[in-house]
Amino acid sequence: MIYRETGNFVTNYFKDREIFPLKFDKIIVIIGLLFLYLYVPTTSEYTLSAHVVPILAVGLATVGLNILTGLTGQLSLGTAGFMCVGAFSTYNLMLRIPEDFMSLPVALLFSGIFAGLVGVIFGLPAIRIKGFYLLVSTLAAQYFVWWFFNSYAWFLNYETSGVVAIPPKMYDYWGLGNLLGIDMQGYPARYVLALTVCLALTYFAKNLLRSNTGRNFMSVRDRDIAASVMGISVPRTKLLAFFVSCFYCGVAGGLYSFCYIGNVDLMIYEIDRSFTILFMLIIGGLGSISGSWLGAIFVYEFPIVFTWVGDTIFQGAFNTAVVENVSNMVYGVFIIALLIREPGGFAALWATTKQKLRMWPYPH
Amino acid sequence: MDWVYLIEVLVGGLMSGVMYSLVAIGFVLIYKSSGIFNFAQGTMLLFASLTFVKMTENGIDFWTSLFIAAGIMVIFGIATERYVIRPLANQDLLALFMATVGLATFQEGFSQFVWDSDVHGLQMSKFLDIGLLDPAPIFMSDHIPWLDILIPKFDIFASLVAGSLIVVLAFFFQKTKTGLSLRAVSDDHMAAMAVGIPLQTVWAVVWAVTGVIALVAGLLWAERVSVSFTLIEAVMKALPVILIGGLTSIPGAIVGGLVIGVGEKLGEIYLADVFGGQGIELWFAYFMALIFLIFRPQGMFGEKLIERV
Amino acid sequence: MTDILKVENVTLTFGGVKAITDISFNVREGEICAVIGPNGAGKSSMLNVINGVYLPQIGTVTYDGVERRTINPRDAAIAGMARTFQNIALFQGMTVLENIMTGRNLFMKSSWLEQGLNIGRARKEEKENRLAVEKVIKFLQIESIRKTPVSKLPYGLQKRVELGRALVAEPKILLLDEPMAGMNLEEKADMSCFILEINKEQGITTVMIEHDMGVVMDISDHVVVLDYGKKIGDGTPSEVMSNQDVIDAYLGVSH
Amino acid sequence: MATIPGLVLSNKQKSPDAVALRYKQLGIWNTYTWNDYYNEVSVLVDAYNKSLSVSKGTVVAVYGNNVPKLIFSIAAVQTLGGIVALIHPESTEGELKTILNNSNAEILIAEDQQQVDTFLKVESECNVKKIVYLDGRGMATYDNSKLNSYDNLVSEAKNESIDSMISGLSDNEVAFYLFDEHEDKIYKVSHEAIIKNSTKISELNKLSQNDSIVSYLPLSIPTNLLFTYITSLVCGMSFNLPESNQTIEKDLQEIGPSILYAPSFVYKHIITSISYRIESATQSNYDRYMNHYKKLMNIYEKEVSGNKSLIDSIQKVWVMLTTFAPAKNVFGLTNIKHAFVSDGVLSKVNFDFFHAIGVEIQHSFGQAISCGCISVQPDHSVSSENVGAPLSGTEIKVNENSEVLFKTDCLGENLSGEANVDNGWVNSGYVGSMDNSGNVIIDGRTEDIVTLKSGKKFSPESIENLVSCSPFIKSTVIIGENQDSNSAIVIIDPNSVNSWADRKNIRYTGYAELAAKEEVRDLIKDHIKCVNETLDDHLKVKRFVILHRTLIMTAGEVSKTMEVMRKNITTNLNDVFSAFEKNESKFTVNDIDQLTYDLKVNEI
Repeated sequence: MIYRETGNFVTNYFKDREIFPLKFDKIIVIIGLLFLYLYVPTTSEYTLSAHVVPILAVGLATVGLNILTGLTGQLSLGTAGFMCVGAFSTYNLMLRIPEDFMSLPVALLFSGIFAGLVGVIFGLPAIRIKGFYLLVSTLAAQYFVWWFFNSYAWFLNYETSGVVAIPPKMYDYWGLGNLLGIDMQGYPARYVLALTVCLALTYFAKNLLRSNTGRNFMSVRDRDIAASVMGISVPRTKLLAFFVSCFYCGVAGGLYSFCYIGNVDLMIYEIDRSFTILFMLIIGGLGSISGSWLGAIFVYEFPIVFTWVGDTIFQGAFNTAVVENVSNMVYGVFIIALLIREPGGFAALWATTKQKLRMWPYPH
Repeated sequence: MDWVYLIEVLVGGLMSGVMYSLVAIGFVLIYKSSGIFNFAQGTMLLFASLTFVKMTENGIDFWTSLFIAAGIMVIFGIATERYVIRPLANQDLLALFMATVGLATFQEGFSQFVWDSDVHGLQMSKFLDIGLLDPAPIFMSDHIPWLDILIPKFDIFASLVAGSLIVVLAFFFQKTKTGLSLRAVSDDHMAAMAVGIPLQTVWAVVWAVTGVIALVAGLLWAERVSVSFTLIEAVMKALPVILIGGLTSIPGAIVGGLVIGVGEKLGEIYLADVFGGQGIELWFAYFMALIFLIFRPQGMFGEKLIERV
Repeated sequence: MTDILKVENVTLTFGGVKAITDISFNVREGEICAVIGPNGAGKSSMLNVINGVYLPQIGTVTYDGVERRTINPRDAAIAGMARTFQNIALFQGMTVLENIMTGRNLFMKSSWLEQGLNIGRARKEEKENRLAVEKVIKFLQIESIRKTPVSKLPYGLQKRVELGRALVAEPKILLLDEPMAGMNLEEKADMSCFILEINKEQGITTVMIEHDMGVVMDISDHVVVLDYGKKIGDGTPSEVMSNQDVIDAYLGVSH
Repeated sequence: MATIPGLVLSNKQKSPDAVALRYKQLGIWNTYTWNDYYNEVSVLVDAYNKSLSVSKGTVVAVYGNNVPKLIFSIAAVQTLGGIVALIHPESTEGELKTILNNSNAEILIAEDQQQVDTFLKVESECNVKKIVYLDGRGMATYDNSKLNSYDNLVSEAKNESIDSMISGLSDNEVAFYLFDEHEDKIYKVSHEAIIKNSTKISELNKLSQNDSIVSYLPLSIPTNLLFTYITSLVCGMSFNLPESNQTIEKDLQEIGPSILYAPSFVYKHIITSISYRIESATQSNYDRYMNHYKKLMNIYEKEVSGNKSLIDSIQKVWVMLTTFAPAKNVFGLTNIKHAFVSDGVLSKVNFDFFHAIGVEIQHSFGQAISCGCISVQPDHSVSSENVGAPLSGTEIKVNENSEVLFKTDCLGENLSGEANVDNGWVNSGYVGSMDNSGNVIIDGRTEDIVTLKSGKKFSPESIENLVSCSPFIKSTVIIGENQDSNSAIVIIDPNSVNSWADRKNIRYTGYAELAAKEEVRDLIKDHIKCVNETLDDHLKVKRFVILHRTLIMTAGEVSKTMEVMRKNITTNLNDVFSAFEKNESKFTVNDIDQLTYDLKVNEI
């Protein structure tokens, strides 16, 4: 209804490849960016710490899983493991390399690369093993990584409690704190860092998706024999998908520890988290970057909203166990219902709505 | 080397392998008949045993509880086929897998929502008066005189149950009409439909049977580890088992279970030091499966795929 | 004219079942060679051996002067072989444009980092290869569906898109597995025209499996007849049609 | 006054970087500025001069769809003083031969293989010495010394200034030979005449350089030539060419032109398209749409009669915003300021609908001899019947036989020299009348007039128009000559009837079967009954047949602008006519495809 495509024509192939081809979309994007950068940091610390930052972290991991599972068709249950690698790498890079050479954004980048390399190692079997059989490799990654960091206390700086708090100085990178006169450990600063990283990596993923690499990923997913007949190296493509995907998970792990909870804790990278992220992916829609974000928002926010409803309407009738169980039931129902009605998840629902709006009032 | 100790370890491994196999059989049944990788197997265990335990806790006697729990699992299996699997019949296998992940999540929430999230103990010796299940702490190993080794009595009981379950299943598939239809379906869906086998009925039966197997497996697992959320992890343990076994083969599930069970135990004893830490059984099974699959991607008894193009 | 492809004494078995038995034939550069034969004659297997999808137990394939027993499908593609499949093997999750773009993947030299950042070489390549793809789209007259997901297309158009995906790779030799199967008369006529034009105007050698004898007789320069995995005829269309073995095979004389 | 190449030159001098031409090819809109346009033409001038020796008076036949190469060729040939004979790309061999021979064309510029093949069939009977083809696809093996590739010609040519050649042209030289398929005659049209005619239209409607127009019909249609090609040159506006016939709808939407020109059948097609799209909507959506449609038409009626209330205005804004503005967007009509209609008029319902949603439909009337236009409706016209008032410099009157005569300062000339001009007054070949405000009403062609047994005369086209206004009917042929009452051959529209049938769960396999369905017959019957209520007794349609196929352009059954060509239909479907004469209720047609079809006559 609001979409006005008349008069929107492309005169070269660059324009035809734009992510937001319509003027209307571009305006919305600019308004959205202004909102995210100027308004959101001024909201309460609670909003940032309980809603926005954690969604950014898990959403990024969902995008990562999407690259591997949604785009390349390689099923993975090791997401939390790769996040764990990212979180521990970031911490250790910050801890062990002199401040002059290391800063949080750089550490995040390198821990992404570490996680990516670990991903490649566990992705190697994918060259020979196909389909569900590959689950065993990603599960091995999940359990091995967890066990590894649990067994070697060096990585936690010999902290016996299994949790290590992140020292405030680690947040102060590039002297920005003094320069801008802000508290870099405060949530607004953490949020801006997380947001910038997420936007940059989302843009990167979107670019990959519409380039040769993305098409190679999808061709391996859709028909690997045809892909190899087209000259695509299937093993290389799969390993690249593992690397990129795990890079994202690694960075997401770093963000989760540093920007959200403020400590490095092994317990949050158990297999449940891999599943939560898988739910986000399925509900959001496989193969769609924006879907991953929608899925992350839904899965993360549902229990919070449900608790809130319980607190305000039913005078706190729902204890945590009820919230958790109901949430699980709702996720399950959503996953099944979406798979039956709209296998593309929220992203497909959104795309259909958009298409309907474009063709409105006609059905096609 | 202490041979007796080794044999004890091996036997112990075999016994826990049996436990894995019990979970794996349910997996294989469903995979074989419909190609669905049923991730909800673990939550079915939880749901079945929780249902049973809650009934016995409320004073219903053992056999009635067992019967009702089995009935509930059958209904649940049929409902799953009708409302989850059938509407997704033409989707690809990944989507079906995802659906079972959804089913698992739902079931996990549902069973704990309907019953509760507490940890329940289950002592079958309270109900069953079999010599093998003395009221004495059953994990205390018993001396088997002629071999001169110690084996927990419960493990023997579990093996017997598993063995009889397999015999019953074998009979079911070899002799009954439904069983035969199921074998036909697993060979070729299209051909089975063409000769008039009602695919959906067969699937419903399979899901119902799987539900009952889940009950049996659930009770035995619960006896060992208690009835709680941790039962779901049984499915994680069963994964390498069925993958080594080869997804489509019941003998594969059993052999795979034994291999993993024994391998894990041996690994824990002989390799833990190499890795400088305890608890390598957390991941050792997966590595075993992984290395195995690299050499034989279709698993031990799985069918080799010739991709037609 | 030289032989671009030489198949020599190829035997292929699947677990004891012989799909192809001792087959030899040559394909000359620039010709349209049709491989015909009843169902199960081993035609598709033959094509799969040529571009390395199946590995024959015995025999060699000499392509472009290089003799080898096995080849990896990817190396075959790099060496200039492109093909279509009997049961359309398009990438169902992608649009027509994206599908055909995958055919250009060997021309994309930029790294994934450049592509992810959408800078320099990656942007340029995307543009240049898009142009090549658009030319093929125009050639196959599928402009109106370029942004349609292939899964929504009717069968005949999917076949056309698949041909486009093979063609855009600028192959030296094109292997077509039943390009006209399941098409109506009009679609067949279009497809025949496309194949002829590809062959005559772009000079691409074409090996084609086809059932429709009318089409085969019309457009091919050379026909190889297979039956039960063995070669029973080889020659020009008219020679093959007068061959008694071929007539028997087609009229179903019992073996 | 200017010449056509002169317009190119002056546009280039005035605004060299403004967009002259856009052509969608290979997925993107390729843009030519006036500067590019001029350069293309000057290279071609050199090429055509050297290789084809086109010179003053050379007749060059241009045979094809609108593609830039063809557009540039027109200006290039005329720069050299040549005359361009335009030929429709779907022309049959016979028509091609007639035009080539009568115009004495020496050179043929053909678009692609299809046109070259058609020509080669009649080659031996024509005097064409050289052929230029624009797209060489599929012709690699052709061995004919007359054939030249456009690209080869151009690659050997130089880009030299053609300013002096252009200024040396005289504007009263012949620019085009236009073919009138109704009369089967060719008319000579000078630069001056056609440019002057176009200037009148653009001045009347205040068209400017900022407007844009999409041209998707061949320029051989005289009205199309005038309204799109010449007018874009006169105003310096952008002239947009779609990618292919299958992508017109999408391309139209992408460009979003401000001027639309089309023969009436195109508008009818849009209506049909709207109808079949909405037919496949969900019930609630369908009802809401229909409800809005009724409201809109209601408000429009009040608007016309001048008693629109404030509530109506608010309601209209709402209805437009939620339904019809998006609908216009879907069809690319959002930016339309003027929508010119030629070759027939829209029925009242459709005319009103377009006006109600803000698409200013303006009927026009013109032929090859009158350079495409003698009258056009002004903006905000409310009558669907007339075709507007005479343009300036034009007079129109109706003689005692109801025939429309006109006098214009932009007149073409019959190539064969036969004059049907009497004291400046030209017979248009149409019957009609003038209304009180001086607007012309066209009833139909003179030779089509039907005389019933009762002796009453009428023009069948007006009834055909009424019957065809249903979105389910593609066209209608009224038969009544020497009979008691009128009968109709109805051709259903496959698209809209298909989706209607899907909605009603009617099963069928093809067009012929669908056309024979009882339900479809009832649908048509109900519609004709409605139409009958508005007709005088003697004009009522009493019987009808639903034809088993659509009318075929290449068999000459419809004109290039989809008007019914009665003469050829009478020959091709003779069986239908005789069935009506003999009062049969069932009969068999031996059709031109050598097959037979059983049809039923339905009484009303």
